[in-house]
Amino acid sequence: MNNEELKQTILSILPSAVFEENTQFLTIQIPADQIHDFAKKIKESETISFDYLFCLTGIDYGDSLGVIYHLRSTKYRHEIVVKIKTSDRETPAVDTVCDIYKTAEFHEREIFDLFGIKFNHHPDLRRILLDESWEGHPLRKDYIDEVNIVER
Amino acid sequence: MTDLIQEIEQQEYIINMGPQHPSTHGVLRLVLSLKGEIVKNVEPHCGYIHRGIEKMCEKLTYQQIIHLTDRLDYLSAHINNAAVCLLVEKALGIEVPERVKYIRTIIDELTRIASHQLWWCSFGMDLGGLTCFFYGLRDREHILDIFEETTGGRLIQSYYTPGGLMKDIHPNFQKRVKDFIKYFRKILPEYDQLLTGNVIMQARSKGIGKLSLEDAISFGATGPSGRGSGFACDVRKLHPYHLYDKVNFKEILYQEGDTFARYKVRMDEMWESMSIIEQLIDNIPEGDFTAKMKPIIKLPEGEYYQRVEAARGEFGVYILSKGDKYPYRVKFRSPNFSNLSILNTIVPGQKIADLVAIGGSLDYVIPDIDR
Amino acid sequence: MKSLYNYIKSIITGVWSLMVGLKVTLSYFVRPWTIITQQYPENRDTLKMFDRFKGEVIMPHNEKNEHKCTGCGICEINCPNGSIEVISQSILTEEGKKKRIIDKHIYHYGMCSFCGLCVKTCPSQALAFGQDFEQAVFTRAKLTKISNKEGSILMKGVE
Amino acid sequence: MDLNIYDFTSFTKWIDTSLHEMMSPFWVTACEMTIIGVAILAFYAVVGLYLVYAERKICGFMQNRVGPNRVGPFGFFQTIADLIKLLIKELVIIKNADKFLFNIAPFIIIITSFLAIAAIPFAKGLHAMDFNIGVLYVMAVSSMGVIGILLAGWSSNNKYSLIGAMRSGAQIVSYELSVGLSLITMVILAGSMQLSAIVDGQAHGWFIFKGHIPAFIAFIIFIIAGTAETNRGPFDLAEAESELTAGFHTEYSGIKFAFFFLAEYMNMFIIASIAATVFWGGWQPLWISGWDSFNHVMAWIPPFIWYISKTAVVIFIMMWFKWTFPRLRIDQLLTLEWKYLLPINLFNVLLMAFIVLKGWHF
Repeated sequence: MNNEELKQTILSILPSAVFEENTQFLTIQIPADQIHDFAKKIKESETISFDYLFCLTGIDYGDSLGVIYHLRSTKYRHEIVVKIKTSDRETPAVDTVCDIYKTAEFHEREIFDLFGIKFNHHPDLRRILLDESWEGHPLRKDYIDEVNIVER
Repeated sequence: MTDLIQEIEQQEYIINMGPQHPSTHGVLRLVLSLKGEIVKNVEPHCGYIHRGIEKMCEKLTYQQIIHLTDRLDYLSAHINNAAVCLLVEKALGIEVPERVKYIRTIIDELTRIASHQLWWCSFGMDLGGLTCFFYGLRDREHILDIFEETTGGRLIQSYYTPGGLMKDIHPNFQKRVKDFIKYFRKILPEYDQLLTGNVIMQARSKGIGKLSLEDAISFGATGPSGRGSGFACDVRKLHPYHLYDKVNFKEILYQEGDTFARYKVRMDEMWESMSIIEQLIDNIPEGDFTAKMKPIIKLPEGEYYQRVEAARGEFGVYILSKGDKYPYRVKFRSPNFSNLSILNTIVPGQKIADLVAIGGSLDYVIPDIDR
Repeated sequence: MKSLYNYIKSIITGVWSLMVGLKVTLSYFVRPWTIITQQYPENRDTLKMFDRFKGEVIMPHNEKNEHKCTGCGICEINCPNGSIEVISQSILTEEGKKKRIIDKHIYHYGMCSFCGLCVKTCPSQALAFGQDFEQAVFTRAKLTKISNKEGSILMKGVE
Repeated sequence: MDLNIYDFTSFTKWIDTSLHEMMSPFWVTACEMTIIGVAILAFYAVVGLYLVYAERKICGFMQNRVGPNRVGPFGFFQTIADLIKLLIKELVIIKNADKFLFNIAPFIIIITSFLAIAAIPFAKGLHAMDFNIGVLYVMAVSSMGVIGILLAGWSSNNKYSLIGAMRSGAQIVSYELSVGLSLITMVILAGSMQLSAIVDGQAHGWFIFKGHIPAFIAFIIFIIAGTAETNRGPFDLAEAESELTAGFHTEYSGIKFAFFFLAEYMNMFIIASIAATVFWGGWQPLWISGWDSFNHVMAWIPPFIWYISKTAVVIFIMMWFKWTFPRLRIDQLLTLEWKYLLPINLFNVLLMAFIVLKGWHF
């Protein structure tokens, strides 16, 4: 399935999806509260069947926080990138997809650890790389650590 | 009395395997709840050598990132470097010389063989056959010598650079590689005699730690761990980079999904890697060893993703550039991190000794998990 | 009967596979000349590292105690770990021009990760990799080295 | 046969009588015990140390490396240097450990391995005690070592140690059967349990040749089960360094650890000695019927050399096993015993009895 057909199929699943131009993969921006339903639909859909989440990235855009899902279909071998954004920097929360893609369990813990984005309904949301007593979320752009980060 | 027995039955016998333990291959901590010898639950605790490489990369230029990707999965250092280099080249639209592609393919495959050799010897050691360890390291030494002569380093080489290579290959390179292939083709059957055919080893690995195809895809278990379950995830076939679309090689797939299948995938991959090298080593074209690059690389604004097939699976780099000489966000999709998450699915119900064998067959490199 | 046949067969194949393994170890046991272990401290005189071996970053000096470093500081900029510090000073040359020359080229060996960017990017090829790997010291302070030798000057013809 | 030049019976008799002339019977006994104790202790130390050295050197060559080569020529004094290091190391006191049992466990292990040496005939007339139930005694004493392992694992207050000790318990209880049954096979052939009588019975042909098929099967089983009894690879589940770090002796340090270490090698030596004594004729030289001059040359080699070299061969085989095979899992270990070794062994005992009854042995 080429990107144009993929676009149409996705629009039929989620009409509010916004497509980005000039990107390596077909990139969609969707509202943060719809990610769980959307992921479930595109995985279970017979025609597109995105069953492999190969990269899950947290990102700090400065004014908002985002999560990027790189998805692939092992059956049809097409790929999309799904992006969600949340402007809440104090208590950001999105729905987990770890009941759909099991690999998300660890990757969401990592994003929670490094960006502080909470994933609702995650079975075991704890810090994974840093110590439990660590303060702050280091990969955020406004993170300050005067001891360990040496600016040059 | 029965109350007491019931109470004891309900208590969990919890053991910390690691962070200092011979078979976790580094500083990984596994919290096991046991019932006798049987593992009921395993919970990995990682992050003991988290160095914040993704954060550090945000303050480094693209050339400087290379020396950090070496330190992720140090056993497939060249392949990780290739991911960043390919990403930068793709973003800038640079076509690297043909010679570079040949050399990169050969060195990537040598890295894969060296990594699988180390995996083989440590897997043998996990099963208790210490002799494997020395045979594997002895043969890996030949590859490290080839690397040392050409790149100047043995483990952490930083040989690739965006646009090409640091230096041209050493004049002895081709001869040494051919000698090594000749030598290793003779030695590899010995590995089979010592360990693969061994009845104890087969009894300890067949049917142990079964990972179904659905789970492999859902967990994103790639590399030999995924291909042992029949998950066709070889990036070299799916998204060819370097010269992988021009050479003949098989994607090794086994359907069983157990420890032995993962073992066989790696053993067969060593043969495949050797055949890839043999196809290329005599045909390296003359030419430059690097494309013309500006001293300061600035990626155009945008998002880039590049994946390569590291020795342990799909290694991906995601870079968001805002047009500066530094990346805005770097994310490394490390194969081991995903492979680690399958542990709690395939281990419960197996014995402690099986956990060690499964851990050996998944072949963790802890710095790659912790980053 | 079939199960008894399988039972005996499993014993025989199992024992055979073990014998094959025993053959491998014994073959090495009786061939000690295949050992490739190097006797390190004894072979120091004959031990030669590869030319490209990255042991440390050095600044080669010729026999007249001249080096090629102009003190431009490009190595310092390119170093990802901050293991190079270039301290330069301005002097007046004989023609009365202001010129920057190097005072100290400080190399923090303990922080170096041997990425090779300093050697690669140096515009005057003043830096190179040394092959000395015996760098163990008792205090960390000794790991900080000064690359340019005492009283050395810039080589003629290098700008 | 002119074996008399190597007969130690008259020598020991002479010591006994001359001591009797000097002092009262009580002091004679005390004096003899001291002499034997010191002699065996010295033997123990030398054998223990050089078995460690031999193991490291053999495994080095099998693994295509040189092994110890720094202390002395070819690293000959390496183990002595190691012993000195272990002697001056700190004995770490474990918090919440059962102090008494923790301290006594290494001694139990080392004493049991010590006791077994007493019954082994090194040459004609050269053994501390000639029990008429020698085989039974050796088996009984050598299987007591598991008590030390269990105590060490239990009292260390360490979960790894406890698992290691429990594995060891299950393992030794099972494999004791195979050791016993394979020895019983040979006892049927020899018609005696007295070790000296067993050795004497092999003057014209070793039992492994005399008893042909069943004796050979019994020998194989004895080697396998004996390796398992000494907790050596591929049956080193009690230690299993890739699973349990060091198993039952995780918490031991310094000389207490050295005791475990030495005892392991001495147990190996004892198993090898029994194998050499029961199957390969102990100190008896090789004897082939009809080859008189050959037999004379063989008989000229001192019996102690025969004994030591036979033991060394068995020890080499056990080391060869350890450095080739991966470790078994605990359930496979028990399967091997109960589903393979034990039925074969029982069948073998019957076969041997039948052969002895019919007189089909040589």
